[in-house]
Amino acid sequence: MQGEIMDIGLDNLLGETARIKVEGYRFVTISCVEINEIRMELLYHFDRNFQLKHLRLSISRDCRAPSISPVYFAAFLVENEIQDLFGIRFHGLTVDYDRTLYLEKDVKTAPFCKFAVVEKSPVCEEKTP
Amino acid sequence: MIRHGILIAAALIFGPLVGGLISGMDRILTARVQSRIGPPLLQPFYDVIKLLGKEKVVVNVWQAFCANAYLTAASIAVVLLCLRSDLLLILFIQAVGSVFLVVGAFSSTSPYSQIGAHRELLQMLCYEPLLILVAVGVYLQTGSFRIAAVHALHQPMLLKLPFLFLVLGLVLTIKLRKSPFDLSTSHHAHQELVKGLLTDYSGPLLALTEIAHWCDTALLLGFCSLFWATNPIGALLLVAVTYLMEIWIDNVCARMNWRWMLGYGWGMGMALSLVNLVWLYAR
Amino acid sequence: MFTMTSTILRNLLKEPATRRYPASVRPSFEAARGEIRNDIHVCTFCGVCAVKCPSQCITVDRKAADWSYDPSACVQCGVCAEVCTSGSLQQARDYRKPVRKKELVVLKGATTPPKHSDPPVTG
Amino acid sequence: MTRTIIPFGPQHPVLPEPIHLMLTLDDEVITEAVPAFGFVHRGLEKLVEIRDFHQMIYVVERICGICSMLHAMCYCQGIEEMMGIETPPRARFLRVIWSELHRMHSHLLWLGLFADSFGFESLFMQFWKIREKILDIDEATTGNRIIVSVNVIGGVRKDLTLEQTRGILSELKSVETELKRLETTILNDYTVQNRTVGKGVLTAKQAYELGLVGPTLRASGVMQDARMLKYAAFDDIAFTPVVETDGDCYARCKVRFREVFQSIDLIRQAIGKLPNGEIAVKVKGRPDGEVTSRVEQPRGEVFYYIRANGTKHLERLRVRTPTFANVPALLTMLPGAGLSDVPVIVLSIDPCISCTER
Repeated sequence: MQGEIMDIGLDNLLGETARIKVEGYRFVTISCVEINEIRMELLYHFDRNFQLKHLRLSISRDCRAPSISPVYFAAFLVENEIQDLFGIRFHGLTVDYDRTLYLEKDVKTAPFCKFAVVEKSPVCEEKTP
Repeated sequence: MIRHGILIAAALIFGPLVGGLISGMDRILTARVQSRIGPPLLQPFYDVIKLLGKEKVVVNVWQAFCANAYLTAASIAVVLLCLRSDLLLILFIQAVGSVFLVVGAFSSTSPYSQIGAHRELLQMLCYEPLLILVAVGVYLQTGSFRIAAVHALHQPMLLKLPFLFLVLGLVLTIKLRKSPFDLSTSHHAHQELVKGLLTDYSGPLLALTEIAHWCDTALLLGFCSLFWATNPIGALLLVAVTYLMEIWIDNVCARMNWRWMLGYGWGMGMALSLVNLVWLYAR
Repeated sequence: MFTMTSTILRNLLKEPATRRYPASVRPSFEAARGEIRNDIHVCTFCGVCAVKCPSQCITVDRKAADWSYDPSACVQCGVCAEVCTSGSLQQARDYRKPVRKKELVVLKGATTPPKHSDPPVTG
Repeated sequence: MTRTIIPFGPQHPVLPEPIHLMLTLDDEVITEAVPAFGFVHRGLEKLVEIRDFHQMIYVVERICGICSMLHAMCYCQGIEEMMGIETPPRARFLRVIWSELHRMHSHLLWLGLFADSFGFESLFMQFWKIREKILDIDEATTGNRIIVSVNVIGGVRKDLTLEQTRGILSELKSVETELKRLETTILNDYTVQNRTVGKGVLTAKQAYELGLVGPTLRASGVMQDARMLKYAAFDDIAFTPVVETDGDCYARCKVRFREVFQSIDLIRQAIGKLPNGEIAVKVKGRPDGEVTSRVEQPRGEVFYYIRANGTKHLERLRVRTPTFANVPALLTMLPGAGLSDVPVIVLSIDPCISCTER
């Protein structure tokens, strides 16, 4: 994959993102990949003059991730999308659709997950996996 | 008396008929200048017949009443024009009809309808004073507000009131809801307000407003024809040229906003009328 | 202002760009991707088309010599005709005519070797 | 008038596609705008689980009806990079030709819709009339008008004959003349300028920080165009991005209008340098690993993240379409604008909602 990849944890995600913003990177998007029944992977993509930089965050399915939308406003849309499709909850979202961006209000499942997951309330918060 | 009866009946039938046919021709010509074939000539009538056949959904009683009142006022205005009655009376009755249309839109709760009604009021505010000024010009020329006096002239009014005729053209553009003035509602719904003023009228009630609109068109074009009242062919030509200009304006302008309309309409309209009136008075 | 005038006058004098569609139809381009037709007498029921089809609108039953195709699910990509081993699948130039009901095109081939004297049946 | 709340869309005649905007108005001035989506979400990314990586080309093409060719191209380039496939030069040039034809018809479509958004119906018809010529070229050369399905992994499926390239060049000439005729109207007409100049202004800093892409970003004075990555045959073709500095709806219109001419130029260059040879190479094996791929679509940069695991089904396909990146701009531009400017501003980012929701 083009560009450098950095593995990060829940605790230094916001710090890294802020640093990347200061360096003049543009927010591209976040990709969510389902690894197995427990782990999910969030890939944050940034770009500066066509040089990509990726942050790789491994996260447990029932964890809440901090939202980077206070740093990059544009991230609110994709974070809401991940909330809807993969069921990972974000906290601190600037605009929170509460899983209604694509879904109806009463949907509890995450349609993009291969392993059928019904939404539960998150058990851990900002804990390094 | 019988003659009057026939005239009234003719006005009631031919007013909307002529308006509808003009609307059909308008649609064909507009299509042609846009490189399209366009609908058949009778399409407006097909549309209205279809609307009349639809289920009647009344948003509230007021609105139903208003649609009927609008049609009534518009027809009365056409009848009075055919009877060669008082110009001011005709204009006021026409204005009353438009007010009913606005009130009907205000009586519904849809925001599109509300904003459309608001804009329509602003449009009326813009064109009504201008219409009165044109009537004043006619009075200065003929010495009377009666249309019969216009017909008694030996020379076409256009020669003496050229600028006021332009003002009438401006009013016509607003009344016909042509670009750049299709603010409150437009013939197609590609507008920020969708159908604006007419959003909540539907089915047979919408058909009534459409027929009333044809009456309004016939009335205003009849008013235009007065400017060449000495010769029927001249009158016809004048109306045809005026309408062609309307189609032209419609197709070379973008839609503007109401601030621009007030500024431009008033500024331009008032200036042209005053120039003409002062000129008439000075002679 | 009024910069559009010359254009609209030109349009008025020229023929309209639109057609009265059902009455006048433009002939299809040579390369146009239209309806999928199967010459069932040539078809060997190998099933490659069914495997490659991205919208999975073709089903082939080898034993019963059945070839069925769902035109309303077809995306007209032409992959099936491209991969057809026997050359029985062809993509016609013309589009399929509109229909009132969705229906499957089911073609039944002979289980015996193809007879070339028969007129080809297309679907 | 007092505070009004207008539900703008999802089915609004001005909007080509369903997006819902909850507008709070204070006497025809917008104070707040909240967009809502989810009316055309199809979950196409999820289809990787049941369609193999060859079939996915036809799926990603259908993400968007207007930039379909570029979706497929981006996807194929990603897989080719992952599998280490070198595409033949002729295929790369052909990709440029078809992708620029796509940009042209997309921009012409947009120019028409944009004219319609400020009520200039006859101009709208003109642009769409010209667009029809491009669609005819597409149909004559590839077989389909919009979803051309020419890309395969390893190259392209269709070739251009000498006669066809001549046909394209002569059609482009007439398109160019007809467009030149409309230039004064779309760029210099008083009524058009009145509706577009100074509306929805975004500064270069704002636009960059919001992560905008494509003409929306370039109209604000940031020179960024994914074609500068020199994918396909862009390393052999002279290319400078079109940039405007005003950042308003007029500048966006100008960028797109000039890009149509730029595309004509790029197609001419590509046809002039079109090398002979194969149009596709055979693909063996299966993709493995992860890759990102970027292509400049008419609406801006599209970003693909592909992860594969050596089977015929990909593990994950993630698509970030340009409109998805441009939507946040609406939240910045709409507050403070008048109601009559809403269609103009919303269309100025060239929203493609099918793309956004996939």
